[in-house]
Amino acid sequence: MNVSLETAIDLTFSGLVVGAIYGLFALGYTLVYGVLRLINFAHSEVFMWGSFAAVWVMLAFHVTGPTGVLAAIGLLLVALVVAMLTSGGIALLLERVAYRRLREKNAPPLVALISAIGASFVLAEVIGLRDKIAGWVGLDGVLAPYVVQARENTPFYNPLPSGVLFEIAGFGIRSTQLIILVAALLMMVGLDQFVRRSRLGRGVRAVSMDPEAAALMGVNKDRVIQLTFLLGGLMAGAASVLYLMHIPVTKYSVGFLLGLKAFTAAVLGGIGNIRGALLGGLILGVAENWATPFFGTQWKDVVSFVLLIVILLFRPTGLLGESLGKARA
Amino acid sequence: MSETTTDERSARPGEPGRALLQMQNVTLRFGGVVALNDVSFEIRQGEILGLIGPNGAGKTTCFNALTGVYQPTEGQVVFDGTPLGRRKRFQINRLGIARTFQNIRLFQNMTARENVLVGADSHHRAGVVQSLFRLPRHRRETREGNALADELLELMDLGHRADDLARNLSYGEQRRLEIARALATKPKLLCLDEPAAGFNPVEKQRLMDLIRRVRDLGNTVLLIEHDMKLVMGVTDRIVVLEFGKKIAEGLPAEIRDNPAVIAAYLGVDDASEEEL
Amino acid sequence: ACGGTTDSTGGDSGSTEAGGCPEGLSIGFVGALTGPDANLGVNISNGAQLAVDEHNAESGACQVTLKPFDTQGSPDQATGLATQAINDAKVVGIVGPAFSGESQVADPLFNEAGLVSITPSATNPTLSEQGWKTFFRVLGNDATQGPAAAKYIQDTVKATKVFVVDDASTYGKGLADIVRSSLGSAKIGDDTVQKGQTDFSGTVAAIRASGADAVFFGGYYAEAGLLLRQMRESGLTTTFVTDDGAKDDGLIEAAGANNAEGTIITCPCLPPEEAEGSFAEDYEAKYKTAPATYSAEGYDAATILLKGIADGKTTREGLLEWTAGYDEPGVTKQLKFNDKGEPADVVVWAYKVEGGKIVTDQSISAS
Amino acid sequence: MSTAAKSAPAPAKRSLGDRWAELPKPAKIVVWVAVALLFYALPLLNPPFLSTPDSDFGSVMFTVAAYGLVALGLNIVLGYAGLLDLGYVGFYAIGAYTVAVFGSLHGQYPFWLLIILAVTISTASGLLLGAPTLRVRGDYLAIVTLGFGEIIRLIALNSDWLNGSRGITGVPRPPSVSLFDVPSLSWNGLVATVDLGKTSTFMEFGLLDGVPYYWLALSVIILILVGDILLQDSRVGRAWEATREDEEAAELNGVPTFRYKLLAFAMGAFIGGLSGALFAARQGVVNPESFIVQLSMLFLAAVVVGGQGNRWGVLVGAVVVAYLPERFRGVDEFRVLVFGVLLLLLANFRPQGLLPPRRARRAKKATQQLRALEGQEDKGLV
Amino acid sequence: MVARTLGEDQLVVEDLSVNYGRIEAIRGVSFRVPERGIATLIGANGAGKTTTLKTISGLRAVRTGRILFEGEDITDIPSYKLVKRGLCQAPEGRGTFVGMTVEENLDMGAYTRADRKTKGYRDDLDRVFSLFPRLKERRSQYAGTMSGGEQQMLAIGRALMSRPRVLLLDEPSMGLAPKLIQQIFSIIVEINNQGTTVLLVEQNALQALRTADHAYVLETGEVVRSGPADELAADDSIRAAYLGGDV
Ligand SMILES: Nc1ncnc2c1ncn2[C@@H]1O[C@H](COP(=O)(O)OP(=O)(O)OP(=O)(O)O)[C@@H](O)[C@H]1O
Ligand SMILES: Nc1ncnc2c1ncn2[C@@H]1O[C@H](COP(=O)(O)OP(=O)(O)OP(=O)(O)O)[C@@H](O)[C@H]1O
Ligand SMILES: CC(C)C[C@H](N)C(=O)O
Ligand SMILES: [Mg+2]
Ligand SMILES: [Mg+2]
Repeated sequence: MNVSLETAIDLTFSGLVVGAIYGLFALGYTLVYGVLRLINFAHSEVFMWGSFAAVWVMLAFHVTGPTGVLAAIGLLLVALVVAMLTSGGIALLLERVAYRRLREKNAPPLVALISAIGASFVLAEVIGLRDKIAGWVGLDGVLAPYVVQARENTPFYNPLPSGVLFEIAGFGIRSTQLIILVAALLMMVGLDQFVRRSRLGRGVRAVSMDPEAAALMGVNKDRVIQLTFLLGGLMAGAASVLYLMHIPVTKYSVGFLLGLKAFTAAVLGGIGNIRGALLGGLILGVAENWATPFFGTQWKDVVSFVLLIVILLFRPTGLLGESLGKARA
Repeated sequence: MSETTTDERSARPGEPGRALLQMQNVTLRFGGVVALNDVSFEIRQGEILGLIGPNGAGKTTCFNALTGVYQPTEGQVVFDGTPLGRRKRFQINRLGIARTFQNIRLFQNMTARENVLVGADSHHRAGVVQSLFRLPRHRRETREGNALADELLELMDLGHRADDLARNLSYGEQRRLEIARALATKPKLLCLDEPAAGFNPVEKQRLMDLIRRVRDLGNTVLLIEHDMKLVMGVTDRIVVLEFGKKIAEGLPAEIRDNPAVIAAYLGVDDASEEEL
Repeated sequence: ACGGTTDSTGGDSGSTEAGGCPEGLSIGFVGALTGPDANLGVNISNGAQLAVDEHNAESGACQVTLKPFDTQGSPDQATGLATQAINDAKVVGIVGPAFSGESQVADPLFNEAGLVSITPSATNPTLSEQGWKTFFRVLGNDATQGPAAAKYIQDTVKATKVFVVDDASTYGKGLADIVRSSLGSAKIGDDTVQKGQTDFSGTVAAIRASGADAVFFGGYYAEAGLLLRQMRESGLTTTFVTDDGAKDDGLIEAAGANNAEGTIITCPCLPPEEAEGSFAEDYEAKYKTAPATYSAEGYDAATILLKGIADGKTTREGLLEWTAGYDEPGVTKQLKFNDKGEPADVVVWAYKVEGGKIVTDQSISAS
Repeated sequence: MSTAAKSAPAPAKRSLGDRWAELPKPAKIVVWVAVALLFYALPLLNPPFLSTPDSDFGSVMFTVAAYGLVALGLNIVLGYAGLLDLGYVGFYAIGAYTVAVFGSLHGQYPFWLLIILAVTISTASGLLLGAPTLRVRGDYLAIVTLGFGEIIRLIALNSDWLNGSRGITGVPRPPSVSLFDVPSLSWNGLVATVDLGKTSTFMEFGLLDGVPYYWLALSVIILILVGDILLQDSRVGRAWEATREDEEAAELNGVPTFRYKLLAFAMGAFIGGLSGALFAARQGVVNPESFIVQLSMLFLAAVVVGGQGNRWGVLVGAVVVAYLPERFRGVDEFRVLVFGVLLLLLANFRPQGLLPPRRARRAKKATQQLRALEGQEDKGLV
Repeated sequence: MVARTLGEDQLVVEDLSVNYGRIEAIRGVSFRVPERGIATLIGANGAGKTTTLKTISGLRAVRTGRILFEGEDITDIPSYKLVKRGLCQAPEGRGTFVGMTVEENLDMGAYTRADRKTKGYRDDLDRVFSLFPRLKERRSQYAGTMSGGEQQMLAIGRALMSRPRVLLLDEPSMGLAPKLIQQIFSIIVEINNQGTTVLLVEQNALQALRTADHAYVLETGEVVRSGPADELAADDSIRAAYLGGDV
């Protein structure tokens, strides 16, 4: 297939937009993996809760379509904050319920994965059954707009009118997309700086390498772990709002597929590495888009998994993964 | 256990026994760090060779080079007449080199006996089919393996702990189990990396006896150790490394008085040595 | 209790009771009641329920319940549920399965069990070609809808460059392939997306690159709505034509009313307001909303079975025989099947989104 | 290997395990046979409470058995060799599709040949996947295998040759040899009556009756179990465990770890493929949607919840994962929620698994002996 | 060697018992370390020395007994807080952060210090580097690839970076070459002279007894002997059991 310059820009740019969201979402996997060496399977639900928080903010403000630009920015900021707090809170809850006890009991690592899978089912089902649950407490009437059609797609009304900002080679860059891309990049750079500047980054690495020695150096292990969950959650919340600006529906199972992508992105970039998550996300987003004209959309996931496997064969710890100095013989 | 003949094992200090292993101009670099620099020495059949030197001198690296963990950057290791070349680690083990580790590395969740059996299995052949149908070879090897394991556990004073998980053994027991496991692979050359680390003098004494016993059973031993009493007491010859280079080689008494070794390694005023 | 161990599965022991009215008799509804495309299933089930209620209200009627088997639209679920329905000897007939994909896996089982299944909505043409004795459908299939859609695109929309997208489902891909071949050289681009997919950036870019003046989407409303929305939001104004699987308000909701405006929808279904008799009013009275896609067909399918029961055909065999020989007017059309179980009377309609609602546009003549 | 029992002073209360170990061999065999027969008879006995009220008990039992088989296979990969495989469903799918493709869509091969084809192809795919990827480190292997599972599903879903999302119908059933009818029990409260109306025909593989399929699957399980027991207690089993414990140390003690990992992978694939083939034969249809990632997670849950490394444990785990949701179909919409809560609880309160592997139990036993040696009393705790 | 004036008891352990599950690792251990003093715990493998140190550092839960640090009860205070208070341990088996460079490891030692990137910090770093030149030479090598003895140096250096008032050392001489062992013991004396209290656990009992003021002998979890270090060093039964006797 011949790809014109305009199409190339289109594929690349919209790939970057999605990829930035993957990257932001992937931070939660990467951060938690960085400290606990565990795949936080329930992170996808952390994201999902954030998306619902954002949807409900718009419902609460009776938004049903584009509003004025200023109002829209205000509304989106409120949604962003609420979604981030919700996701952050869920992430902390998750750490408390699904991980802490296992950590204290030194359980085998895979058990934490199962615990997380269980938590992920619960978190997803609570949203999927929110109509029933509201019914039990007799709030289904009051909450009606928030709980209708619990299993179906729930629309998000983006208050921001979208329009073409400028054109590159005939392809119109639209405001929403640009906002998503810039916001995601900014947040990731911010997090990266925070982790680098604060002691957190060092604490995280120390805990993951030798928790006991880390404690002896004055690292508060529980605090470090909570903080990583919290940060991952906040970023997932932010990612969920950006996602909704791009694809304005969510549902109880929205996290699963996206989580799979985000996790793939994290591994691609080198799990445990913040910049790796960003790089992995962007590469994945772009690669997926470019798969469409050549193979058809149905093969894009195959393309991304094959890409991942090939990269891992040549760089076994991902693109930016640290080649851990292993304990020696 | 008894593959070597009596005359082979009778090689005594200073006697030119047959060379079992030769390090030939081995150089090993890690980026800028030269861990081994043109090192050559040989280990003779039936002797206990001590390998000493300051921290970071390249002793463990030497072990790694001759067990296939690392490939020499230059030079080669010749074992029993065959250059090791790019052989895999398990192949080198099967050629007859076994080792223990500076940090204990047992199969923690297997019993002591199973640990030894894994070693014994290295010269067994029974595969899936043999095992599934309990064919004669499987049965014979199981019998022999268990007998060998019992013998070695007994030798290492671990008979009573045979069915305990490795991780439940005490530190000293774990060190000895590592030796038993290595011996089970029926090595021609046994390499021990600081086997006495963390032992108190009494335990060190017992370890010395053990090492002698192992040698007397026909094994050749390469020993890294920082405890001079142990090294001087048990080795037949000593090779000294410093900064990746061989700086001395000789009988224990010669090494003890070698000024270069004293300067680099033993220290001028070794009070504890005097006193003991 | 009653009937002792009539639990036998084939229905043979029940035949002795022909004419009687076994307690707990039911007909099953197999289709999505929850899940991404649930609206479609719910509409049908509502139609069938109305028929059941009306039947039960007749004096002296043999009481029948409508037993739901919620497939969530997934063929994978359908196998187990079909087996469950078959195992339940009280179930003497099936309305459904609603979707083509689930029909594909459930119908062979019904066929083996001799359990009659009348689908009010599954439109994949191959369904009637498998030699299943128990398969019936009360609407035209995609072998007529596909060419009709192509004709509408070329004659009415007057598009010459059409980009065809499908969702890889039995139904969506089946239909889209027919549209593709009917369009011939007017088809200038292709893509296949996946059910459950939400991000269509790649597809949108491909459509833009193709310079198409119309897009046909074969699939269900969940994906159709999102694809449409992303097309519009990226500035594409290409005419969007889609199918009965997308004929639901869910499409407008997912796409946004503005974005959906002007979308063309084809469907081998009768506009509910055209239904015979008081169906539309009765439906509205019961459910407080107007009948939607396939409600009337659901009503018709159930009615066939219920009339059989009223006639004393309370066994699976009896009902199967009854259905095969049925020939009476229903609310949507004259209900009569050929030997493959296809209806005699077939019309395809075009609908349009106008003012945030799906309104009837015109019927498309089959030829 | 009962030397431990000899040398240690007998603890005050002998555990069931100890007493079992002391039984003479013929007695053990009798018990084994009895237990096996009980399991064969289970769906006919239809025991109250155990039997599933909302779905056909025989069919449920078949599903449980299929999961049990899968769990045994995954246990070799994960429990013994320590390889985290998140794409195990891929092998299951390959087994199922092989039977469907060559038995219905593109061929009419006889059933038993299909089974052989299925395990051959799935084993080959295990080798093909493992050869390049088993060099990848632990956690990365997880995502690689996850990707593999997804790729298999996506190929099935999007390839016309495999009938795409339509799936394949008319998958051949095992050849029936209808010999005689076996009646089942019907319960009224706690009173059982023989129900002659509901019979299972001995080895008639029909559409409705799940019992013969269950018998077939159970027989396969028993075969695999025997193999599993023999293999684990052998050089091969030890090599797997050593590899899991410390790959480098194993290698330096003469274990060609890569070869053994590949072997474990291939055997896992073999069993997964076999289970998939049985599943396809039972369902009569295969569909890409039956092989979603979540199924891999369920398989994994079965192994971990049951007790990775313990074959009996993972079978129990399979029961938890496959049976409980069916047993409680009554709670319908809340099934997944309840299941999630259950996983959370099990993970948090039985982190070693329902039946921990012998290594954990052995450790406990050692602790007891130690205490006994120290002359302390053994309070509580079996 | 007891030329310094010892202060009040800075670290007091009273009747300490610790369990691993049901195994009692130590039973009723009591001892005290005065300010600016050096105390040593000696005993065979498994006697409970490491357990005692870990418990003081807050890594193990106490069954009975209490621990006082500068008069305050620190029994239930988690380890990360103790570092800030001036109690630091160089753990047995080194516990270096294998995936961090030498310099990052040293930096971890100063994790709780507020004065990073100041002169005081750099001075401390220089001091560690001058004590162990090898560390300076290899400042950007991954700790995990360092030799056993080099890692031991790193662990001690790292502990020094926290500027502890009380330093707990668990077998600091393990894996070190003879020359370096002497050096380590003189370093211990030196930092002690600079005012740091030291609690030393050693297999190398003779050296330990020579360095310390006071010694406690642990046997299967209990203190069986205690007294001034030089007295114990001269005691025949101690010599026989722990110093290698008459070899
Ligand atoms: N993978 C590696 N990368 C970089 N440097 C390395 C690596 N492995 C070893 N070295 C360096 O090579 C040198 C030799 O190390 P080796 O472990 O052989 O010392 P050693 O003689 O065993 O010392 P010790 O007595 O302390 O155990 C050390 O300086 C070490 O830091
Ligand atoms: N994690 C653990 N789990 C169970 N028991 C343990 C654990 N750690 C230590 N023990 C036991 O506690 C006792 C004391 O061990 P500890 O490590 O304190 O001894 P130590 O005096 O430091 O010995 P070493 O000289 O070998 O370092 C020993 O019996 C040991 O087996
Ligand atoms: C309910 C309908 C939209 C179903 C669709 N016609 C199908 O064949 O699957
Ligand atoms: Mg070394
Ligand atoms: Mg210790």
